[in-house]
Amino acid sequence: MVEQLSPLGDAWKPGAHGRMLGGAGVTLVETRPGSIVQLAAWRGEEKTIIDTIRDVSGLALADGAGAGVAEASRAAFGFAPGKFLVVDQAEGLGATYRAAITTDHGAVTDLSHGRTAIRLSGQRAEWVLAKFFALDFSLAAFPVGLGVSTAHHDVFAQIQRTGADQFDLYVFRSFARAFWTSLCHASEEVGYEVR
Amino acid sequence: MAEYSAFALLKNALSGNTDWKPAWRKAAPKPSYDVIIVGGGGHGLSTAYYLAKEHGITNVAVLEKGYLGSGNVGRNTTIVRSNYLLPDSIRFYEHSMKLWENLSHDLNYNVMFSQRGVLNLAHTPAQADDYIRRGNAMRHQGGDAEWLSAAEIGRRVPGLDVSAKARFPVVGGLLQPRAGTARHDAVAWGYARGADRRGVDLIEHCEVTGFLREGDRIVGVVTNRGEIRARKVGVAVAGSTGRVMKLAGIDKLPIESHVLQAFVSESIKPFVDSVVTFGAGHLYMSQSDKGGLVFGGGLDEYNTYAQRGNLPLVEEVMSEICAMFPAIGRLRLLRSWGGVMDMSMDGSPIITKGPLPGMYLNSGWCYGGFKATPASGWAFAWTIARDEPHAINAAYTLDRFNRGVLIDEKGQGSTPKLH
Amino acid sequence: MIITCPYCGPRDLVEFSYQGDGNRTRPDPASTDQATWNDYVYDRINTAGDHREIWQHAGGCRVHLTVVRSTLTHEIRSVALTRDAGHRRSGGHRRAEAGDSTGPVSGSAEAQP
Amino acid sequence: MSGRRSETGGLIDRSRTVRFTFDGALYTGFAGDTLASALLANGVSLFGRSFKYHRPRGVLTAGVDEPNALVTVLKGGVREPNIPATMLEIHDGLSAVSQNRFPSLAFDLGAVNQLGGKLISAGFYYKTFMGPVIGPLKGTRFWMLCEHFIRRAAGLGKPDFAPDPWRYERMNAFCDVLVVGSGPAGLAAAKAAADRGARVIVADLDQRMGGSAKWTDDTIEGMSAADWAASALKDLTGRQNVTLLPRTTVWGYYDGNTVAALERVTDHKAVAGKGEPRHRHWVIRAGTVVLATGAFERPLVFPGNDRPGVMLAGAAARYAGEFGVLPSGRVAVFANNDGAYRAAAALKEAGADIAAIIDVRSDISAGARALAGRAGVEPMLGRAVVGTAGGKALSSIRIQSYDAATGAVSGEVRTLDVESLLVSGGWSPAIHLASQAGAKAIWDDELQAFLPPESPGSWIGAGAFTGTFTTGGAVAEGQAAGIAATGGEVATAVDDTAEDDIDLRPAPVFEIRADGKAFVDLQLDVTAEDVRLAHREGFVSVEHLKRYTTLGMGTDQGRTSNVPGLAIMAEAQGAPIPEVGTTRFRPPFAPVSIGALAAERFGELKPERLTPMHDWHVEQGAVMYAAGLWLRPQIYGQPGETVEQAYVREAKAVREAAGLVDVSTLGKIMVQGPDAAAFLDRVYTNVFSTLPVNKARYGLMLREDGLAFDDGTTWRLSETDFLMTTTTANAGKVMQYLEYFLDVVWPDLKVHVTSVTDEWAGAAIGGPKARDILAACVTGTAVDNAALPFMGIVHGEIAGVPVMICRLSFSGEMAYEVYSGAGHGQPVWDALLAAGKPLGLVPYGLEALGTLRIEKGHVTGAEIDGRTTARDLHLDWMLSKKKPFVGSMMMDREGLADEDRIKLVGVISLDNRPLNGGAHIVEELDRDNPRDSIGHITAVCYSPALGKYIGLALVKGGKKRHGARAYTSDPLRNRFGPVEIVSHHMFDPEGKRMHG
Repeated sequence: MVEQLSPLGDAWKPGAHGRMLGGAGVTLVETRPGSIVQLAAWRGEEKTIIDTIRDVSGLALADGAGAGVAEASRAAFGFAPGKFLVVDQAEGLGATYRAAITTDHGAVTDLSHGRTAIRLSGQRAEWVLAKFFALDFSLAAFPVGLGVSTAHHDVFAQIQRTGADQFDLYVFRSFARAFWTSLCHASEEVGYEVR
Repeated sequence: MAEYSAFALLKNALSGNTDWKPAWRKAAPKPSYDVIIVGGGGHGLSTAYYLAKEHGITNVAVLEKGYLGSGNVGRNTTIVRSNYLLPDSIRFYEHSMKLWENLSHDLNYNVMFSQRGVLNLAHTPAQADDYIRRGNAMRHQGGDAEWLSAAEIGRRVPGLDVSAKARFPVVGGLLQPRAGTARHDAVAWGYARGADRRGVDLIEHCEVTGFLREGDRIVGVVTNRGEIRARKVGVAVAGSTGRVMKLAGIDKLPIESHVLQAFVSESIKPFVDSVVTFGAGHLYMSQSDKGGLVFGGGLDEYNTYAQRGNLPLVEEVMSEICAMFPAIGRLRLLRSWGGVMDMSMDGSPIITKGPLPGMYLNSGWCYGGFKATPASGWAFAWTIARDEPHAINAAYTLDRFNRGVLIDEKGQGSTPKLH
Repeated sequence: MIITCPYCGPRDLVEFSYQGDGNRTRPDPASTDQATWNDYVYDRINTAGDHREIWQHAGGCRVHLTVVRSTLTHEIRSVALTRDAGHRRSGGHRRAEAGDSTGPVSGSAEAQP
Repeated sequence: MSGRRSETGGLIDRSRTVRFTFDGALYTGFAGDTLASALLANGVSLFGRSFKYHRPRGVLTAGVDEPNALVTVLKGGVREPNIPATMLEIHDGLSAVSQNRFPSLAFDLGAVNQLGGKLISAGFYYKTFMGPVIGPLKGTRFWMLCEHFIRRAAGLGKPDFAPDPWRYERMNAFCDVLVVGSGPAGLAAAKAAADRGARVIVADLDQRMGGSAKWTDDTIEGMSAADWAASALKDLTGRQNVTLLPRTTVWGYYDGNTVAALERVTDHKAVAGKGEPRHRHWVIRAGTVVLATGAFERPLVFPGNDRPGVMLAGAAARYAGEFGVLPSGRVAVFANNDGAYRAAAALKEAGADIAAIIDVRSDISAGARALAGRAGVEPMLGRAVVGTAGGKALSSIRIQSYDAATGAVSGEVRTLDVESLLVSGGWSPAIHLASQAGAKAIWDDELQAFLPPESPGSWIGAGAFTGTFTTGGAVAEGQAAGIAATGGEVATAVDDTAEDDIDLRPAPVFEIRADGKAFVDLQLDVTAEDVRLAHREGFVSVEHLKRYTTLGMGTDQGRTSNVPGLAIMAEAQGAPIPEVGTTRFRPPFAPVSIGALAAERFGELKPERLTPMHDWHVEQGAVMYAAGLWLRPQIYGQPGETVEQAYVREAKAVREAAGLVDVSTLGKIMVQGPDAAAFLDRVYTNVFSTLPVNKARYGLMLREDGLAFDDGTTWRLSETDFLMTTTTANAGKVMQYLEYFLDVVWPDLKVHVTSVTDEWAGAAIGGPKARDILAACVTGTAVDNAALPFMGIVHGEIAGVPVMICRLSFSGEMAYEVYSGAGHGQPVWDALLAAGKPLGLVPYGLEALGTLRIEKGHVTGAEIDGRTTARDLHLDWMLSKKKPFVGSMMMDREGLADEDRIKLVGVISLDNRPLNGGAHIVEELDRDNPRDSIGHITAVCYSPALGKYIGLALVKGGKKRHGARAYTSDPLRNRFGPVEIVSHHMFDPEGKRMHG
């Protein structure tokens, strides 16, 4: 397959930036997964979708709002009632799910090009994210694996905590460069590294 | 009661300012009147004034549940303009503008109407065409409007970002030179004094709690200060329209009450002369004579009768004003407040006889109420006195919604929060 | 103002979009009674007090919520998913087989204003 | 007061000298000084000039309540006006200047206003300046002439226009307990809540936390208050669950316990760290808010009470205790309460020369007597200060006998030479935040103050905020609040007896009436006489009083003047104070920088939205156009081309060969599910259930009120999957519209909608050569007429990338929309260009796109403007009669069916001059008195296909006027000219080209 072009363009500036006091407060990476797929269940079919995610991606989601699992190369989480985002480093996941989920159970929408995945990690990741989103990012309120839907003004975002100090953000591709630039700007205060 | 003048000021100053008399009497309600106006805000007071002045109807009471002018007439951003798009709007607001232009003399009260111009900034060629369409519409109905280039705007309003690198560059602006600002409280006080001088009873702290009816007909009101009868009852209560009309058994109207916040900065030396509005958002700003920057934006966008807004709208307004004036970031917000707007379903007002016999309704001002104060009272007085609308308010009926004869300046349809 | 989305939990006002009066009944799509349509489109009870209204969690899970909120104090009395709240609507297009089934389903996102 | 630095004491860092300038003169202070404390220590007494009379003014307070000492800070090359010297921390290089004076602070020409004092009393503006009723200054012109000069005289500090160089940020925070104020009550509350495991934030507006513990001589838990506060702060600093925010003013209390606070992050630094914001706007969602905001001391109103050298007694005690600055020279104290005696005693013990205590009361408590003894003076009871003397600094005061019962002054006038006069008129709890939260204040006759009501649970008060004015009481109340805020039971009542037997109830005396100007609001020069004048003229309710006199409307928001003003009005009315009314406080509690509230959006109001081919457009030199948030190419201009030349060239190329345009911005929504077709039938005016798979159809939506809403094509990709396209501008609105119907109106439909605008890159290729170009680069599918008929859809590959191609046309040419994954948009675009190059393919922008559609009479947002109906736009053919749809019952109401409405037509310039959007159309031209508009032009272009300047217009009667001559009338641009009104289908009306 032809590789996707990054939407970040020259806003992606690898290296260390900002106020580096004893290391970078956060690290910013565009993770570029091969597949980002939305699964939406009809009412009463949520369990079927959860089961399918387990069977196809090997990720066992609990049955609860925002419940999610993150592994090194794949992740899944609920982001709205009956709706899930499944992400994989490999391409072609959309077709796999389309084959696995019939119209009796729900709808599969491939968003592999439409969403840009940004990973923000580091000691000050919560601090930087709190500048943008009116969410409580503390570990107690936002445990590892949990996914949420939120927005920063015009930029809609889905966020999954994928580690104690690590968050994966999915934003609309057309906004990705502007949002990335804002993230970098907001990270200056704590020092940041772009990879 | 004495005329106000420079001579009167001097005379009183020499006597230690101890001879000044109350600006209006503290009237107590009589058992009955020819006309009762519910609502002692700008529109209610101007209605009473014009009933007396233009129609010789002086046996009039204005009932106000708080103090006179305690509603939106004292809570707005003081802008007076008639830069509308649609013929019905232009006709009405131009009439208002003409009344404004002589209002201080008419009332013998300086309402500080200052024709410093209202400038609407356009940020794309398409928006420029849209504004020019509006300006041309005004010119075709005898109003004043001019188109300014970005360079002319830069000279007229220093401090405004007219550079091409702005996120939403200014491509031009629609100027109404005759538009401007007035001292909002003075308008209420001037009309109050003027009505009082012509014999109208202004009754403060008198809350209407019900209507007196004979069959369908409204024949008076019940208040916390007793029953008061009247041949005609006019309601001009803006954001409280829903509440007051429910007392008359009108449970539904094409109106929602929403809060509009307004803001003033600390007082500074002259910073901006004209009223300026931002076209890439929703923001309007001027500077008061005292030096505060007075500005506001859109609605909080939910139904409310509380005169309080919330933080997201505050942040939105501040973001927009910073986009217009990059120097403004370091100036400081001094006060914010909220007023309850009677948002109608097409964004235009209602000045009509009815909806019940003996009753007259003046409502739906959205946030255009202040500039309308003279014409609103003038037309409402006409409608009450003659039992038919004047040409300037003939279109402002209640049934226009059902008939589809809408006056939708913004083209937003029946979504009040967007008007 | 904080609205507690049944799915997302308490969220700031900034994430929500007001969708108006929740007391209105949309007429049966096949209805040709102009008066009921006019009433639906234009007339509002504009309650001063506890007001039933629709909000969309537009900056979140995109679900519509039926909220009862005081228009005098802004205190929120209750929040429910609109599709589960028995919101008044016509029976005209109801699917017989769907019955009264409930459960969370929603739309998705378009972030452009 | 001017002052001098004490030998020891205070919390300043005497080891670090700081150099700064005030009005150009160089001074030094210590790290930790405010500008006020440092200047006082340098013997400066004159800080500013008053608003109206330009009277010399000193420093009245030590905090955020300061009405007088406002300065302009010069930093970063810009001016920042109106900063209270009492809140401004000095740093090396700080430069501040005084305000509202010309030419200098010491010699101010504006002081001439004092001569007209009685003439410019409250409300004088309203009574004059009306001017003549005839002549050039009639109407409001005379007023405007006067106003020009009045505006220059009014206003406090002078701003400048240089862009603000600072950055601002916003921070969201969550906590169980937010404690506002870090005095004894606040610290006790924070400790108690933190001990119970709660997440706690403590915010205080001062640079150093501790509140009154920093300067009071009380003891807490066996320690000096300052030591107790220091140890409490140390303890809290070390806790994971506690965040301390000094220099943070909590200014807004919004719904749902959403609290706004402003942190001054770097104002006190000479140089900010990289990326550090100047101010941080905190938005804190708190479970419970503990209000421990203290109280403000009130001055007394008496003639000459504004002279530099008059200061609040508590402020003087604070300068001594916190900053090590003592009042210089002989000091008199003038009070109506015992609290001032403590200040006198403390100052005396710190080394000040207390000359007298003057008290309006005829009797005082034993505790007060003892304190007077410590201060070394015999209090002068039943006396009042009736006047002051001195030029730019206080030199003496006049004292007479005073009867607190009648308010009468009498007897011999005694003059006392003093340099400082410390006044105290009682205390007003800082109930502002509770008031913002909706609490109604309650007047307390004992304390002569407005107190907050009982806690509603969302906030809990503690300390002086509740009227508990003792340190011990504050600590106990704070602890109780901290426990209650975390859901604990509080057993004991708070003991509020004063430590040293003093009586905390002030005498109900607010004003000493004697000859001379007595100021209530020092910032805005509102005198006691002004308040009485307002009463005389009937402006008696508190809001009328404020608005008529401007009392309390200044930057200090009347902290020192509101209650005295009310009291004077109450006395004039002969009514108790609460009957005059109370002020409802509104945000902000103290002025907030506007930039901080814009925060990260300062400098970038809205994010830019970019298409996948954005960088290519820019590299090609395209002029980018802001279409909503999107940036789109307007033209791809070549050197020397005008905009018109460029778009005409591009449009011509499309008609003659082929053109390529980026349509990635079109809204795209996946509509999926077994009921998707049925759903589309309800929201579109036309039928979609009959659309075959792999075909597209043009659709129209109406609003509920029956007016036109949006249009676009929708593609059926499978039985249950549709790809809907919308106009760029309405993408978000259409999405919300669909979601509303699915979620609220028809929740039983099995349909999901998902925004896929960003999933697909869209490239539209159109023109006679379009099919050949496609054929040259597409693999995996044929694109001939049989395989890909009009409105057909095929799937194939271009440049190894999967693409979906739909044959549809906006330009009127044979045209195709090629969709690929957004990340593959550029290679597909490149391949199309490469394949088209030999055939004359050019990229084109929005102007050419507009030209092509105008020629064809296709409508966009300029025509679907929210006021037009489908019939107005001749889209009647899309209104299905077979089914109801959204808006179907509302679209034919009488006003919407009127034949005389403005309707879509084409217009052709008859004088070969360009037309202009926004021009009106008239039947008879009158340049001087334009009138009788019959419509307006919505869109214009030069049509290369027709060789004419043409446009679309909305004109009354529409079709009835086809063939008629009319005129454009555009007085705003002074453009008038003849036009012919024609059908909006101006080019290829039969559509042969696109079907070919």
